[in-house]
Amino acid sequence: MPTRELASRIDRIVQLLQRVVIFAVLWWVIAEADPDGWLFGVPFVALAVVASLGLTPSRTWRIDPPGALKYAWYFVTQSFLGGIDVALRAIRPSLPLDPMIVRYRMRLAPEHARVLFADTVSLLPGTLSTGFEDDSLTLHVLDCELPIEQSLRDVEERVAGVFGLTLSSEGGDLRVCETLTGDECE
Amino acid sequence: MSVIIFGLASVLMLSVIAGLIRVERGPNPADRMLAAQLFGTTGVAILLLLAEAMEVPALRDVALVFALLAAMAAVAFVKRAWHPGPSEKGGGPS
Amino acid sequence: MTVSGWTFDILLVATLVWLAVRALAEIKLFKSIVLFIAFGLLVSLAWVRLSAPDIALAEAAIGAGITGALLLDAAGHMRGRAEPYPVSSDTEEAAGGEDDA
Amino acid sequence: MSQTDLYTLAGSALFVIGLYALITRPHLIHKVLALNISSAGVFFILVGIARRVVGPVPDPLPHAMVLTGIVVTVSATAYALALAKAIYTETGVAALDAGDIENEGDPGE
Amino acid sequence: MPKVTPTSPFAVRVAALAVCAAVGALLARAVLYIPETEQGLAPLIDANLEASGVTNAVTGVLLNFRGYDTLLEIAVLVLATIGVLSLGVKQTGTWAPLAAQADPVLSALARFLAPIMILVSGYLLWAGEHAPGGAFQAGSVLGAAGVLLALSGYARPVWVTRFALRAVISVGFIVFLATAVGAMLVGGTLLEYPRDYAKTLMLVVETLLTVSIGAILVSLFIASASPAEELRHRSRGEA
Amino acid sequence: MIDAISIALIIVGALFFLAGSAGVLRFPDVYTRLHALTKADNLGLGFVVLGLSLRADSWVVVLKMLIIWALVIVAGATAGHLVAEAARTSHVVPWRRRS
Repeated sequence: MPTRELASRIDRIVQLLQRVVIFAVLWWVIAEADPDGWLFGVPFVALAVVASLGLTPSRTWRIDPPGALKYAWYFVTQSFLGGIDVALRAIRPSLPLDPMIVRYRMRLAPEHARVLFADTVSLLPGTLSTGFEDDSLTLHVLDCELPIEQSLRDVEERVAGVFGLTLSSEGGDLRVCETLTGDECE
Repeated sequence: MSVIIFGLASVLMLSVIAGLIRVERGPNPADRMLAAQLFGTTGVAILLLLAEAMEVPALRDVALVFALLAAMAAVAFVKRAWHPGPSEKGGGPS
Repeated sequence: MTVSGWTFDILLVATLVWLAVRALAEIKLFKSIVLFIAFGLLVSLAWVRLSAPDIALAEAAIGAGITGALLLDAAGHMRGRAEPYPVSSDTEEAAGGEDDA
Repeated sequence: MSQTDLYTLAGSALFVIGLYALITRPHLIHKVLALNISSAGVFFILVGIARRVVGPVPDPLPHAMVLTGIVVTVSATAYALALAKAIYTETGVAALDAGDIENEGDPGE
Repeated sequence: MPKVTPTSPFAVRVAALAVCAAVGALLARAVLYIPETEQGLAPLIDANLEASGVTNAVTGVLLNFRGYDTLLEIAVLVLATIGVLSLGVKQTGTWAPLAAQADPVLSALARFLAPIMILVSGYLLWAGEHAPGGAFQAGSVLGAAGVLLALSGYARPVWVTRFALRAVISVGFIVFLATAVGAMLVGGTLLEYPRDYAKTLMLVVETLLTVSIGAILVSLFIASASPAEELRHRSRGEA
Repeated sequence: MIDAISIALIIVGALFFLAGSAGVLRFPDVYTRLHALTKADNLGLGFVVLGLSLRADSWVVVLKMLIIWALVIVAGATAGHLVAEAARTSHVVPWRRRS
């Protein structure tokens, strides 16, 4: 199948160029736009690209720009709310906390999306990811009064949007765990 | 202006000192470790403020290095110093 | 030197000396290592205040990145010698915050 | 009393604190920490001296020496810790004064 | 849990306290009374900086004016590495299987940060010529990247053979020594670089030093850190 | 004017840092403390960066500070996840209001 081979080759070149651009911009910013820096910049950008390709060799996923922008806006506003929420809880004399451990069945399948999901969730109001178990993410929730399930579903949709993924119809539900390891969840 | 920024850097220093109380109290190794994580983030903020107040742009590079290594201690802690409990697969009792 | 600069310096130096004393006086191995890691981070800030950004950079990379990892690894290797790790829910320390809620 | 004096005095204090702990604390890791803190104290004094120069720029020579010192300290620390761990693996004890350690906690606990 | 004896016997502590107090008092007095009129070496270094090939005085001192300090320092580093390697915490392949078990979040962090650390290390190397930065700082960041990878289970990529590792560890020292001796042979004294080539030579030496220091710091960590597998075995054996 | 806004933003940032430390001190267990640490401190740093950006000389410096902030966010989220996971797998019991 020569066309497929060609497509994958083009894909690889596009991937390479993307990373070159990313790291070159990064160098440009870190070196504060000093044009003299490129003598070192070029080889080190190349090294960084090689390292990046070596560590994350074949990228089977791509980023969907509109989805990524949507995610970014959502992330900024929600992490802002998350910070305010936890700061207020921390300074209120009554210390309004009612934590619990929950387990959320993820509708996202690919690992990279799950990692982004877990990292994002930790910065949103009232949730902290504490580990994967099969298809579920175990979370610590600061206050069980918060609408956790809905916001988790929202985050998951935003994360899926970043990579242009479709969510599985299975999952997306939350169970409260009585025990620590989440063995017996309701 | 730099007077105010120095003052704010001192406030952040106080927040670091408050975090040290958590290191002292523990009670759990993880509690102490998370306070150490706090110093990384606060340290970045202090360095950025000092870069402005002392007019030394190179301090932003120090802040950059701090930020890059902020998770290092936590990773080393989880991977090397903390041993999984009895229930975890493959982990012997520690 | 401005007053607020002095405030910062005095806070920093006092914390440094206190951390050094505590890190060395502490019996619990892990705790003294965490105190030392905090000490290393603050030493880096002290270099900044001594207008030695060169040294601050090296200290930041080495103190935060490598010495800390080496020490934590050593602590993991010798664990239990100085501080028992809470491994089960009935360990008194593991319950967390029973006293300081 | 200047800002520099503050740091050189703190450096002297750190050196002495480290020295005292080096002598009195039996645990090898404490000794390594003590050495590190002492050397931080020495570095403070060196850089403090650099700032006593009246000119507009601090003397770069002590800075370069301290930089060298920091890197040497980390390699010494790594070596010392490797030795300490080897000692611990061989003997089950990680302290110089074995008499004090007999009573210490059981690692299996 | 039996009590740990915290310190040495009482008599030792008293004696140590006395000695340390005396040392401390002397030291404090000494640092407070260093005369301020001293000129220091700053003007001298300033005047000759142009000849060193760089504009950051600290880098100039490290690699040119007092190059032998740095040369001996890198020698100390190489020796320490040899020491740690020869202490022989087993250098088996136990690091490799870790990759499979590594937490996806942790491995994502390492894959994300390590290339950026390499880039920043290059930046610091470049910046060292005119601003704070230089081979040591760059090498430390590079080493930290390696330590992070090691912690995340990427300790030994297949292409790093032991020979290659040793070559990288020693290349900085060897080339530095070669330029130092070469400078002596060309004329002048040890480490006195010919003025016209100073900049190029320092660039080469610094780059190699960075790579060497990075490799040394990583091997110090990997060699002295016991693989997790071994820890697990140990804890099983103890129980 | 810009100076005033910038200082105000930095003050807000410092308040978040203080609130984060208050949380780390007052919250009852390691999980809740991790919440305080990851969320409040990252937001605090965001405000500090925002405040300093208003005073920055060039756009590149602003971008550089934003990159530093992004790195801290990634580090904070990952460290929070890892420490919480370590605590949970070691059976550190979460604090509950009831029971």
